[in-house]
Amino acid sequence: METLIGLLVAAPLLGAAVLLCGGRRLDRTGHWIGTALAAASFVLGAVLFADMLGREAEDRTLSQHVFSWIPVGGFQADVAFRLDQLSMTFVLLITGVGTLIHVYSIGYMEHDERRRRFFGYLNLFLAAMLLLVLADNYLLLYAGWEGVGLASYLLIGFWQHKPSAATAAKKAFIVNRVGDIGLSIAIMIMFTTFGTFAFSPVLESVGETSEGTATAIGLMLLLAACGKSAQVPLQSWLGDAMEGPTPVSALIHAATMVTAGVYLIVRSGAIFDAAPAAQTAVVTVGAVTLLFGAIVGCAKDDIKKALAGSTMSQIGYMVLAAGLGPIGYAFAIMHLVTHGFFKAGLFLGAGSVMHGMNDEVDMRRYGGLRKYMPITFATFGLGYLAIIGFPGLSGFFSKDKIIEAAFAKGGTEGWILGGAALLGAAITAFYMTRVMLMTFFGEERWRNAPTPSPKEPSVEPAAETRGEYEVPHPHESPRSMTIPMIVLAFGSVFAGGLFSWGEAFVHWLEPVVPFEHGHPPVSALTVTSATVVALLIGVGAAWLQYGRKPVPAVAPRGSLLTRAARRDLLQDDFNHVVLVKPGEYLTRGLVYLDHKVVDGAVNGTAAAVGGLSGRSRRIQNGYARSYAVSMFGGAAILVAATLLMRAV
Amino acid sequence: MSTTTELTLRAQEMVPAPDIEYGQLAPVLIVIGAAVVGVLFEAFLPRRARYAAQALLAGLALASAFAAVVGLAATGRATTEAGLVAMGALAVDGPALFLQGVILLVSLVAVLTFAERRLDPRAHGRHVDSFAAEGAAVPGGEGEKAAVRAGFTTTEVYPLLLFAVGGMLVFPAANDLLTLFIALEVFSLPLYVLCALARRKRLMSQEAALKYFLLGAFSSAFLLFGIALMYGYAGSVKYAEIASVVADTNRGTTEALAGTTGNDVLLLVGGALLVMGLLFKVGAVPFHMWTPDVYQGAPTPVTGFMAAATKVAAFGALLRLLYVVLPGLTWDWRPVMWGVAIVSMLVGAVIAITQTDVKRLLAYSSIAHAGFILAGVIAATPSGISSVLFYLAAYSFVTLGAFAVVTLVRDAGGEATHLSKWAGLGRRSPLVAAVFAIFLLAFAGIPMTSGFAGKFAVFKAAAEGGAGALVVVGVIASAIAAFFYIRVIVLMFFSEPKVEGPSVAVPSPLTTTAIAVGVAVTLVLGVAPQYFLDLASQAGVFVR
Amino acid sequence: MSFPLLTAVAALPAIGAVATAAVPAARRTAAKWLALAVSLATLVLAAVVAFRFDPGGDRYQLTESHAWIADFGVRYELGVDGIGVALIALTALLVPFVVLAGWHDADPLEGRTPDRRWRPTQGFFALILAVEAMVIISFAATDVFLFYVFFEAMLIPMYFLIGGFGDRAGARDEDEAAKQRSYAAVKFLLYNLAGGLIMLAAVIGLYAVTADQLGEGTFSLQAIVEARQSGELAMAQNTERLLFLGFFLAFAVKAPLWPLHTWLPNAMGESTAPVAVLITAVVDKVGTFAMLRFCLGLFPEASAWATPVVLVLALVSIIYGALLAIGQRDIKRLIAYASISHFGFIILGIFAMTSQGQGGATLYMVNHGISTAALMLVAGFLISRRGSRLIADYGGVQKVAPVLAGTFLIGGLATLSLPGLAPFVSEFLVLVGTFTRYPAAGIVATFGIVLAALYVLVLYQRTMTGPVRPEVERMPDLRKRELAVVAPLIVLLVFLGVFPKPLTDIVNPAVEHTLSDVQKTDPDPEVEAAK
Amino acid sequence: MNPVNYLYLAALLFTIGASGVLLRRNAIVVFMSVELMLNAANLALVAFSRLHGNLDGQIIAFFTMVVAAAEVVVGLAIIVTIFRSRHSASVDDASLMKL
Repeated sequence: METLIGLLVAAPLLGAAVLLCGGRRLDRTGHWIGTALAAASFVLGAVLFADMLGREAEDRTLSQHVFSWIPVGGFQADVAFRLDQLSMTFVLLITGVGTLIHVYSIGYMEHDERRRRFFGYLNLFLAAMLLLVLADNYLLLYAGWEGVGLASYLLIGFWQHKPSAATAAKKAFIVNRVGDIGLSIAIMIMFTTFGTFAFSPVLESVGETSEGTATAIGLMLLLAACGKSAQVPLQSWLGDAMEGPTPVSALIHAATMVTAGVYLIVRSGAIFDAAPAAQTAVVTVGAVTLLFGAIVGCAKDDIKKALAGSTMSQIGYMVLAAGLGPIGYAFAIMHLVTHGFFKAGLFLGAGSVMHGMNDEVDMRRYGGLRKYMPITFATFGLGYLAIIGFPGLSGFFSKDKIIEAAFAKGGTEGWILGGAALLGAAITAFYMTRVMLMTFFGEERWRNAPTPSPKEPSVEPAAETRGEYEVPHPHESPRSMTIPMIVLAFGSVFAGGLFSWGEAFVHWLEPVVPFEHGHPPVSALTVTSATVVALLIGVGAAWLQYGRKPVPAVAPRGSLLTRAARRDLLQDDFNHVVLVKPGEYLTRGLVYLDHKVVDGAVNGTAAAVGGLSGRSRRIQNGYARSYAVSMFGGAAILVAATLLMRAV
Repeated sequence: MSTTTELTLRAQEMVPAPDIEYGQLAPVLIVIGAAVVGVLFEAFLPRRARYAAQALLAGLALASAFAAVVGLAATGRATTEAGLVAMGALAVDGPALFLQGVILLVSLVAVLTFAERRLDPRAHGRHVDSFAAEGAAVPGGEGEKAAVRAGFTTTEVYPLLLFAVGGMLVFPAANDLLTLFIALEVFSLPLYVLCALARRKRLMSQEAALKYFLLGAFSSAFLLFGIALMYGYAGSVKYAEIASVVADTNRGTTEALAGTTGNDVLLLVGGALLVMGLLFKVGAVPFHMWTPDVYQGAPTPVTGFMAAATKVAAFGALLRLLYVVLPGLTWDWRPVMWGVAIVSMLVGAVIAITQTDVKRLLAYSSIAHAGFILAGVIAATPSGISSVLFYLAAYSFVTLGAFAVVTLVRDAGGEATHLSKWAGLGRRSPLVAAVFAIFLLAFAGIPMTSGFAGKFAVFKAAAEGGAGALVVVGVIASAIAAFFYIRVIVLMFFSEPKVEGPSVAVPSPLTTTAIAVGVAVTLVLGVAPQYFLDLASQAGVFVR
Repeated sequence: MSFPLLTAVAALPAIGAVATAAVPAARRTAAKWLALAVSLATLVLAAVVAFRFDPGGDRYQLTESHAWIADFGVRYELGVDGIGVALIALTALLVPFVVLAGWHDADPLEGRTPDRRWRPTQGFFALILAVEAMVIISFAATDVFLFYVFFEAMLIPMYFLIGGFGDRAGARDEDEAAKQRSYAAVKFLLYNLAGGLIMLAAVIGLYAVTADQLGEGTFSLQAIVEARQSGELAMAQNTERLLFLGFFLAFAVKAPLWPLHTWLPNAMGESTAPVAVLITAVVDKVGTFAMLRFCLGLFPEASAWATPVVLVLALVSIIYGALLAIGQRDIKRLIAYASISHFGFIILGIFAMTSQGQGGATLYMVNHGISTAALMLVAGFLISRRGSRLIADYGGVQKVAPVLAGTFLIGGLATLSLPGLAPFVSEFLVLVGTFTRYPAAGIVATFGIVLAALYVLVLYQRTMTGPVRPEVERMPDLRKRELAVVAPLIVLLVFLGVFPKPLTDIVNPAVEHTLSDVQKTDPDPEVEAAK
Repeated sequence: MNPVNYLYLAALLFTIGASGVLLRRNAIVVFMSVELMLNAANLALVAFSRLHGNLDGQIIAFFTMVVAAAEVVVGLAIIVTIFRSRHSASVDDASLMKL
């Protein structure tokens, strides 16, 4: 059974290798190969899952040592896998959603001449992501961590001919690298402290080290998580990452990769438990991000960017939960899984809309689409209900538990966190309703040619602004696209209930993820009611603004906050002013310095010797008598020096 | 009858015939004898036959003298049987024989370049060599044209060369101050004349001769005055006796000695002036100023010979003087020599950077090299002696080879010595450029060349002798010097050839052989120097 | 007496060089094939060396020892430890690719009648082989003098390679290009020569010290190390430090370490891509190798004394090199500055004095060789197509030449140490090894990986992505010969990234020996974790 | 007899000779000054010879004279040639080669 774990990673990896090295001859079959291998991986996962269910709860961890990777002295890095309930959850999510999105992409990317490569990258992503969650030590996890980063880079920049896509891809990779510093340093501290960086020994002996060390590791891990999961302050890349094809946004930037940070924190729970300060940092990051993402989500007119803001915000919930300790870990993962379903579904829905709308992404150019795309509307709607936490649907169960746990944190902290989470729930309801209304309801704004925004002219005028506007013909997407959406919609509806049935999910995870019941200062029912109220307020507010009155096809100027939120709350401007510009000046300055000072010193020395030479050769003036003077003087000096030596 | 025999007998009693070890003096005698024969050739042989006869004579004489040196060394004269000959005037010991051997080989190769007659275009249907048709004729005047038309050649250069070689052979072996002085003059005077005999650029050649002569005479006056003071101090001109007086062993044996030896000023000033005379010949700063001008003006084969052989002879004499006569004064001369070595290395290297003429460049290079060799001299240890011997052997062949290559690069005005004309030589004549590059790299002291082995040897000796700082200065000077050697290589290989650039003359086997010997010695001494190092270290003991 | 394997590995390319140079002017292609064959044969011999080497055996194996210059205490002593084996293998491995990549670099320019005697093609390949021979000897030498000789001598063929066979991309103005080229060559030579001469002073000093204390001067590394350990040889503190500095300076120039680095961008920028690879991937490794073998082995105490300063310089190199790489406008100079950053890592690892640091540094030398070769050679192919080295002259190449772009990206990813590719293994080892002893240094160095991402991805973005520029529209994709150069390198990068164990197994014992030379052991972990 | 006086005289002559070399332009005069320096040395040699009571110094003096004669031969030859080509015996005029 253990050997299957390796195969789990190997199958998509093989797919990536074959597709990327295979060349043009695989253009016709490539997407099938890719999908088949993803599905194979899912089947393997399912087999392993069945096997795992067949064993005792305490006996469910499988491990496989494949080979010794980097053995140098005390540094022993192995390629070894560990499949326990936590990683199993991820394996199923990744391969399941992954396979669905492969299927979806067959239709979505049908007309792209580089579809084979796209599937290669997708397979590469699956392999890396599986490596990340299956690794039994931090270094191998790091390999997977960077591997998904690479896949993300390749996929965001898949349409490389678009400068914006290439820039977004680069930005994603680099911001992630900043986070990776954290993971590297965390591993280094672990190795220095424990002499190892495998999960079990580190997590088991973390209590023996000082709190300071644990805090340092925890903070570094948090930094890593911030990068990968787009948490403040490393969140800026996620919005831009929407430049990638929509299936990518669904799989990588919604369902799986971006949640890796949550996985990391939950996996390293023992470290955070030993470091309260780090935990505080985690919850702070989570709370800030959930609000940040939500606010950004409210202001975006680009459907994918609105969803990206939402993703950021929802992961904020997860991080918040993960920072709460044993009262939150399981819920973080639970929300992660349900979010995987509904957010993937939402993105696929968005992709479907775009597919039918000539790749238009501006929601102000949508409206009234429910008639034209019923399946998309239905699945998207279910996803919408799930994400806002409509009672009974997946999101309700998982999000409500997190809000409860936040209150259960206790003290002022608990109130602040709980309040933030509640506020977030309200805003979530607002912006998701806004998306829903703008896309599927209201007038059909796409029928008229757009008036170009006077304020922010786009860099490249699109076809429509050049006066050749072609009215789109919204239509439902092919079955290869709708089926995955339907499947995901099922997940969005039922997963939450299923997991919460007798706390099934919590108990499933309990052997690896410690669990405690939180005790909120008010009753659970109160919290739930408050959540529902918040939800209603949000929906209502959105309806007031976008449902009752027509949506302007051109964005109004908006309030200061709206304008800031449109610019991602000025995060890029901040980075630009604080990092990019000074960095440019520094680089330019250093280039100058290198040329003028470092190199200049060398060239200067050479020039000085040359100058000395040019001047001293003039002594050789061609007159024999002056040569004689030199000799005479030399003789005098020689004599004088000799005498002087004796005198001294 | 009876009176004559009686007279003879009495004369024999009164004037004891000196013991002359002709066998051990053979190398010198052969060379000087051949020189005299050469003069007779000039007098009696028809003009047409002179060139061949003189060249052959010189070659044979040098070869057999070298054989004699080898023979002497083989019979242990360099080591166990070393001793003084000719009433103590000359030493036959390791350093002397080693240096004589080097001088003879260098001269032999130099004769090849002297005899080269294919480089210049033919004049009136006859091959011509590098020397003026008639040295006394006014440059460009009627007399000269007539001489050229008549096919005159200055075959006197061969006897002159032989006389110079004779002097050089004696110079490092001289074991008293008189012999030293005479040897100096014997090899200097022919060189002055040789310098004046260039076929092309005669004004420069004559100027070189004038400068060399005046400054040479000036320096020998200093040397002579130094000899006088030294003699005044020690009451003798024999090295061994001076050394023992300096070392206090027989101070005050006579009243006069007691008077003079009390006055160290005589000794110190005399010693300084003596050393100065020798430093002039080796071209050390500040007595170096003649070198660039003379090297540039003299006919290139003469420059090559002079640069190589004079340096060997002069350093030989300097070594003997410092190690045999003045060991008691080591503490006095060492600091002074430190200074001379340092300024020689630095001045030579620095000024060379901006030179534009190949011959002047090599002249400054030779000044820097004099500094390097002085570093070995200063070591004042047996390994110092042997390292200097080795360096001299290595350096002289590189120099000779380099100047031989210079003779090949020509344009309408003769040798194209201006560096700008060497641009792109590597494209036109890769082989010649590569050979010259090897010589330059050897000068620069790049490993695998004799220059490196030599430099390593002297620096090692200096370091062991406690002159670590000198090594550091030497290294810095080497780095500076590397710059201009490299510059020439850049010019040859990486610059585009000029359209009107010079051409490389195809030499006869004579020059080819000379260059080939230079390359061979450079590489062999660079890669497998052990045999020669052994030779030098066996030879590194002076007889006293 | 066994077969002198090490001599053979070095002699083969040397003989090959002479033979290649002797090929007549008209038979250019024959010279190329000859050079390729010789380099491949050398690779085979190097592989034999690697297989004959027993990691569990003596420290130095396949030793040869012959009298050479007794007067200087010099012997012809060869022997390899794991580090030497790894680097000899790297050298032998890269040269065939260099030859293949430079196949047309020394062809006579079109439209110019080739001179009968001027044989640049023959010369080019002969010089490459000569460099290979000298580098291999340097890696195998256990006699300081022998090492020094080849350390210096290899400058000459390198010099001709840089100055004589410039990048044709800059040939818009032939005169200007030639001037730049010869400036670069002279700078390379003078810098290295100056370093080497300072080392010469130290080499002589070493002789003087050994002669003084052991009675007889020696340059044998093993003899000196043994004498030190037995207490027979006790250098005075100041002497040791001065000698160390003499050696270190030469190696730091070669490596190159900030602020002695400025020759590298010129040299790499002006030379052809294969020669640039030869410089940075092969020749420069001699510098870092020598730090490990000679600086630490001969002067352990001085090494410890200098460690803080060296570490700081290494860190400056890492960050400074990366920042300057970001600021470059010329592809090859960018790669050069990236290399400076990487050499900073190598030196950092060496002077961290931990088994991870030094093991990592050794792997780094190998991996950096392969990754830079991949990146630089592809960059060379790119440049040769467009005839410009300026990043700004490219754009959208990915669309027209996807394979070229893909391989370029992989080379770039290796340069930024992506896990799964070989450089990650070494870089992480260096970081960890440094961190365990010097946490602050480890953290600072870690920032290098962000900057690496920046310069690699910016380069990739500007050249390969975006709209297709009209100038690159007709750019052909990689040709078969070019693919044959790049593909094996990429395979190696992946293989060594996933399974570096064969290499670490060879290197580890050697690193342990080196650490015992400097009498250092790895710091113990604070908590003995439950295994 | 006080030999020191002769020595002073010799030194004086030597210095005068040297000054002549340094100060005079005419090659012949320069050369004569060199001869004066040689003779100064001769004087010192003879004086010391007398002092030490051996003949070495006097012998050297004879040799010096011969050498000086030889130098005259070579020197005058060179000077005359150069005079014929340049119509000037000034040392300073012969300065083609410099720097």
